[in-house]
Amino acid sequence: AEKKTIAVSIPAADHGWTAGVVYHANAAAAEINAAFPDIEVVVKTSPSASSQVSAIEDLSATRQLDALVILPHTSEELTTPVAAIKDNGTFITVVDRGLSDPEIQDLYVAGDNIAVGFNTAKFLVENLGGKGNVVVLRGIPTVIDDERIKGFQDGIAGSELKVLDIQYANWNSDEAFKLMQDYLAKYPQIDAVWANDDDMLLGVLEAIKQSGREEIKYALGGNGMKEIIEKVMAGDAVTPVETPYPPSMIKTAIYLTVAHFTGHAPVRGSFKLDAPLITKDNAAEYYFPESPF
Amino acid sequence: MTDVPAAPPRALQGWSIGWGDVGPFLALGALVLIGFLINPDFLSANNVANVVTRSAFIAIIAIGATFVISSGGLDLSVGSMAAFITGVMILFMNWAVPSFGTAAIPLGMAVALVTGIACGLLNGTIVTMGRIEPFIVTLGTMGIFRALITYMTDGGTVAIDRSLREAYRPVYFGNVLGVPIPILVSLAVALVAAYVLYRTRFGRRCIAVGANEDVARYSGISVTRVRTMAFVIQGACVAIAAICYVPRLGAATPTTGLLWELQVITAVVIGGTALRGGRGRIWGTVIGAVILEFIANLMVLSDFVSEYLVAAVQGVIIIIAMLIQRMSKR
Amino acid sequence: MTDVPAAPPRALQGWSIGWGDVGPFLALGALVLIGFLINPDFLSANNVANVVTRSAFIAIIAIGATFVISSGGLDLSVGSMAAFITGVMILFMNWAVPSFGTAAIPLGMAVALVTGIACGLLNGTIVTMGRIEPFIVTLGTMGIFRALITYMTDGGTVAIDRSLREAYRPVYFGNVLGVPIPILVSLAVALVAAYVLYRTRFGRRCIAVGANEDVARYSGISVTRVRTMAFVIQGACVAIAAICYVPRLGAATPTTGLLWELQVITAVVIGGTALRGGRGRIWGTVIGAVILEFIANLMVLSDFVSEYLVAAVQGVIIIIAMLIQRMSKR
Amino acid sequence: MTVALAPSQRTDAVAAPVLRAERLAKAFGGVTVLSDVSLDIWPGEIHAVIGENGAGKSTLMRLLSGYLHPTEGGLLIDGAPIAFHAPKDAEAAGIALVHQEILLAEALTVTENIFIGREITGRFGSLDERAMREAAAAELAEIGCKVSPRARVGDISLANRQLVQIAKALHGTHRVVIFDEPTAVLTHDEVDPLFDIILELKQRGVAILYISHRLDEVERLADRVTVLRDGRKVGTYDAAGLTPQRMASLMVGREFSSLYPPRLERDLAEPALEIEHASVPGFVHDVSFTLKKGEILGLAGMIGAGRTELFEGLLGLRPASFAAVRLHGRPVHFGSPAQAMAAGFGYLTEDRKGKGLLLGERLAPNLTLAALVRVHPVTGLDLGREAQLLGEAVETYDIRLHSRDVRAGQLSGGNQQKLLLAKVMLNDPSVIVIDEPTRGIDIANKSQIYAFIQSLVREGRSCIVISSEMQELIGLCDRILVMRSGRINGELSGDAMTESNVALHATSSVASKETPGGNAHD
Ligand SMILES: Nc1ncnc2c1ncn2[C@@H]1O[C@H](COP(=O)(O)OP(=O)(O)OP(=O)(O)O)[C@@H](O)[C@H]1O
Ligand SMILES: Nc1ncnc2c1ncn2[C@@H]1O[C@H](COP(=O)(O)OP(=O)(O)OP(=O)(O)O)[C@@H](O)[C@H]1O
Ligand SMILES: [Mg+2]
Ligand SMILES: [Mg+2]
Repeated sequence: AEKKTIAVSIPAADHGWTAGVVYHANAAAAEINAAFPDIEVVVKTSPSASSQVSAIEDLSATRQLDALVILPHTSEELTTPVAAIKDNGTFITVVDRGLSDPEIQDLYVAGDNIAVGFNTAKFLVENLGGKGNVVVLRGIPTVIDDERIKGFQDGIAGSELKVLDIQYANWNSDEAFKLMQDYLAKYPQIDAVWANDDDMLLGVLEAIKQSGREEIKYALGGNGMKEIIEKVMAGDAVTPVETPYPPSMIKTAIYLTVAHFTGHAPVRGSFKLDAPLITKDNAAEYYFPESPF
Repeated sequence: MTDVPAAPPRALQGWSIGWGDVGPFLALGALVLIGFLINPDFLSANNVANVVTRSAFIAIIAIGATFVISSGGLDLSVGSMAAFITGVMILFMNWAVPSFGTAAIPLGMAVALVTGIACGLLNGTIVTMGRIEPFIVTLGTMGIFRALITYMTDGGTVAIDRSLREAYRPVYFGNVLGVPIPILVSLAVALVAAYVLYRTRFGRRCIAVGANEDVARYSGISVTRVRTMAFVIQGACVAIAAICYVPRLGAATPTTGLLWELQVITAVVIGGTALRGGRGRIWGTVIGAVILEFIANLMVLSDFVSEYLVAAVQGVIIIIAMLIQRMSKR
Repeated sequence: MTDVPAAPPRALQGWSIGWGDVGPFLALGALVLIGFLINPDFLSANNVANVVTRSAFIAIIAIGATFVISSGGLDLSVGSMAAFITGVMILFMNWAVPSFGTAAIPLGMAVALVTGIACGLLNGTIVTMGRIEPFIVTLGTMGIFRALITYMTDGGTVAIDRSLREAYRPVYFGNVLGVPIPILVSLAVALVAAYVLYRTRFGRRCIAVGANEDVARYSGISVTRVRTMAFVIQGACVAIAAICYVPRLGAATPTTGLLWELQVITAVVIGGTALRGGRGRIWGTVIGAVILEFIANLMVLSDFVSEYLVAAVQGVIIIIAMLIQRMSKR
Repeated sequence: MTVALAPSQRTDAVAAPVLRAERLAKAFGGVTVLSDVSLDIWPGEIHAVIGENGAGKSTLMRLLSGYLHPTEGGLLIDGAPIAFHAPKDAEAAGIALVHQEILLAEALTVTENIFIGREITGRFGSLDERAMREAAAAELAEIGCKVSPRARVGDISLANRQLVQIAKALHGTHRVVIFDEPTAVLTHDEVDPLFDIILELKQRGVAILYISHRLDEVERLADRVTVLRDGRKVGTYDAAGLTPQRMASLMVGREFSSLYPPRLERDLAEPALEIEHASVPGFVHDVSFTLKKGEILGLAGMIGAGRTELFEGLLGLRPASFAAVRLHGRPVHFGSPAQAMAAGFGYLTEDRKGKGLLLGERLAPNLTLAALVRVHPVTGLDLGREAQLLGEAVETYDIRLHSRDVRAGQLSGGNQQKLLLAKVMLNDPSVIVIDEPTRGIDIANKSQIYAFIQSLVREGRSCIVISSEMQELIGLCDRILVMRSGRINGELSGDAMTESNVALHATSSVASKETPGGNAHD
């Protein structure tokens, strides 16, 4: 049969989660290239939205793409260029961040950012008895970040949980460490911390450990980093739960795209991965020890 | 009347391409050749058009930076400024479209230009009046512009109104006689800039201020005014770049223009402008921007570089390009 | 034979704190005062200790940068270099721990130092041998170091072996007589650096090379050697900072050290070192690093700045700190 | 203002001085360097200002031309008080200054430098390069400067830079032109066209202020002479009755006798420095000579003769080839100035501002920069020792300063030169090449420097003096080599060392054999 080319365009590994994405994309590409001689998967990473636009332009300008699996840096900037590629008859799979125009995508695979925030908030409301002081660390100003924060705020609505402070720490563990130190200096009583990403949670935990403060009952993150899952498995008191936002969704998306070409029926539609609470009981399912994330 | 030995003829010196400075062109030539050997598609009309069109963005901003740098300044804020201007422009157009329809586009362009000039004026004024290193000032305003756009959009993104999208599209995607519009715009900007830098008093004074501030001051040049003006030109260039690229990006996001300042400065330096001032090369800058874009393109088109190492290979190529450029001078 | 009045005694000139340059101290004083007025917790022992400890990394790296900048160079690669060194060190220690136990830590430190020196040597050699603008060279190596660490860690995180973690922890979290170890280390580095810059031949030559390359050359100074050496010192300083840094979070990630170069250069300039070379201020640099960290801290401790505007306010404060610093000079 | 409009002043107008300084004083940071100086400058006069190094001449000139603002006192033009905020204001009032230090942008061309700030524009406001180039060429030709208007200033010799600077100052119409040591870097042949210009300006009724340490020039040109000493005016005298001797005495405030030390009579045999077949591409072609131990060897020539380049080549500062170089009989090859210094060879550059001193640094670091070992025991720099060395240098070389804490750039030009000399001598070289030793040095100090050079050779050192002042070579040297276009075009010694002989060999291609009294090798 004619050889099919599937291009995968993802952000460059610039923090833990995207590193996981790159890892899983490469793993999927290697597996598929070995298993399906008729399919070639090409993975390209881009450090910014505009370079991602350039990258997909370059890919489509120099070869016939049968499918494009894309995890867009930003929705708006990628919408028009992806639409242009779709016009050439390319099958479009969008992962994680939707494009501004959902008509473009043939297949959509995503986690649920709102649920990440919402489920975490619900856990805190229940376990803190409906009241307490929370500090929040947010990432880089983007849709993902906004959605998680929104989900969290929806989740605590109606309770007496009070968000003392909310600041950006750019999904960077260093900045999170500093920010947490400063929160600790500023607020004498903190009941829980939510860092909306596990990279940041690492910094938070270190700062709490250093301060020796005992009153903090929970420090939670999100995304399902293996170090944090390990804590959950071990029954850690401060980080007993985790919300998944697995970078492996890129692998899922690539496999689904391949299935569209190799299977007998077209694969189209929307797949929203749930973000259930990971607890001690189900943690093993979310644990990938060989992944870098 | 004079017994001055005749100077060797230096045809085409000045605002047409300066043949004395072939360095950047050589580097580009070498790069294109290597690219072609690696992947013949590299020179497909389509690919070349894409790459050059893309480079227009950095090229236009870098043309402005050529003024700032040759006058002895530096502007790190161009990336955030681009994001800020894009944001202001889109917010304005979206606000204006109910009343003005597609006339919102030219109005938005005017607003962008005014905003750019104001931003440049701010940078220039702080640098010259406060006598603070441009590095620090523009690092500060870089944070300021970025924060302002984040604030104005509530931490998120502003997308251009759907109804304007199609009308505005040709500014990036259209072409005249087959030449993409951004290329035409950047050529026009470069022509005007070359005229200003090489053929006007202001340009001459820009270089003089960068070459030796004391001499310029003692010769009655207002160093303050010239430096400030260079920053204003930079602001205007950023605005023009933003205007061209709104249709490509369709939105301003908090990550728009991130790290562009480094690309811009690299383009300027590869082009042969001296980072310490006193020497400006408009056409070199344009070529420098094209070189950078070709390098990035080559990374995508070639298959043997691990994606983790792309940045490393890019770094090596830039250094080599610089070496070629330097060597050609001796 | 002459009637020259004796030079006024300039006690403490040189490698102890230079009282001639109080600018950075004034700026710090003003900042601390404002901080205290906004939130008295600002001056709590705990907060001050935290902030100063945090500033130690940037301070140590910036001390190295003081040499590079005062000798007329610039190093943009320090952030990536820190990440790279951290990664190499952790990978090495994790590999060594089965055979050497906790002795892997001092071995790792030695490896880090050697790596840092090698990185500095690379930068210095390309700059001096290739005669390329340091800006471009170190922008290139910035990409190279970052890519290498990403490659070595598969784009992810390398965490230090659990068995070493506790043993290594005190290097960041420990203290001697109540003074946190990173503060002691940075003071030690500053003392040595001040001695080298103000009290040795090499230091003198560094400044001379930065002030006027020709004069230095005619005075029998090897400009190449001095410049290269400055980069090597920078590399060693980055390694020392990395050694202190590892226990803090126990891992190297692709975001380690991101944008530190800008902070480092800002600290150096706020400290009174001239960006164009020929003037270096070690203690000013240390204070500059502390100022930056205090500004960031103040942003969190104060309540009236929207989180979106933090960067803007920070930018404004840095510019104002610079103004205070400048003003005190006239 | 009101004074200027007073009727008595108006009727006097024709007879009023074009520029008048009234009780000018200037202090830098509390140190007064000029006080109570009043001066009248009349149209059509050449008014010389003389004084020792650091007497305040340049400071006075900068006050007159808007580069500095007086702490006290004021200026009047045509009897009307005026204040200059910037040099541009003085220029608008018709006052131009040719600086002592060269103030040009090296990265720009000659034409660009001349027209900075007053570019000629043509249609649509675009620069008229042609017009500027032609005007520059004409201006340069008039003062006898042969550089191309397109040359980069960084690429031309110091002397030519000085001429370009003069051309720049002379461009336009002026009522007062101030020359601050215009001839310090010029050779005699280049001085003549300059003097023609000065005399022509005088003819046109322009007032000239002229500063020089070459008192013969003053005697030749000046109508009146003002003498400054320690920042105060000693007096203004008619030039007619003044001999150089008398001027020198007025400057130093005591009787001044002889400039040159009595010639040493001794046998010179042992070679100190032997150079065989030296070539510096583009500058020096196949030059060989021997410097004897204890000898003072002069090197004469016009601008571009290649003297400086010969030694820059020897030091490894520019590409050069030598068949052999021997220092005290041992073959040497210097890859860098450091190696030369270590071998006991010292070179004092002619370009003190660009290559000699760190103008922004204090004096002590400048002094010890090339000889840091001397203040560097194992424990690191010994600042006390350094201060002591500076003290000794200030004594030995009579460096005039108000505080040892100033920056090198704040010293007067002549005192900078002395500091540079001290810097080179700190290395204790056994063979020393001094390129223009007395450039910008006053007459009293010149004689000190001559005596000093002689004391060097008396100690067994050997010395090459490169100088554009024939007088000084003749008065000081045992032997003179004359270079022309990169070749040695004559060797003079004994009675053959006369100005006319030196000039002859510097300008025309007489073969060295025919040189009267010259014996090429002995
Ligand atoms: N900017 C300055 N700051 C401090 N002192 C200064 C400054 N400029 C000049 N001086 C001092 O003023 C005095 C007079 O200097 P000036 O340059 O006028 O001397 P001069 O008569 O021109 O000497 P020379 O013959 O050596 O050129 C000197 O002692 C000098 O050190
Ligand atoms: N960097 C340079 N590039 C090109 N030409 C130069 C450069 N420096 C000097 N020249 C030219 O080289 C020639 C010799 O220079 P220079 O005048 O220094 O020689 P010199 O023999 O030392 O004369 P003097 O010492 O009397 O000034 C001159 O014609 C000068 O214009
Ligand atoms: Mg003077
Ligand atoms: Mg010379």
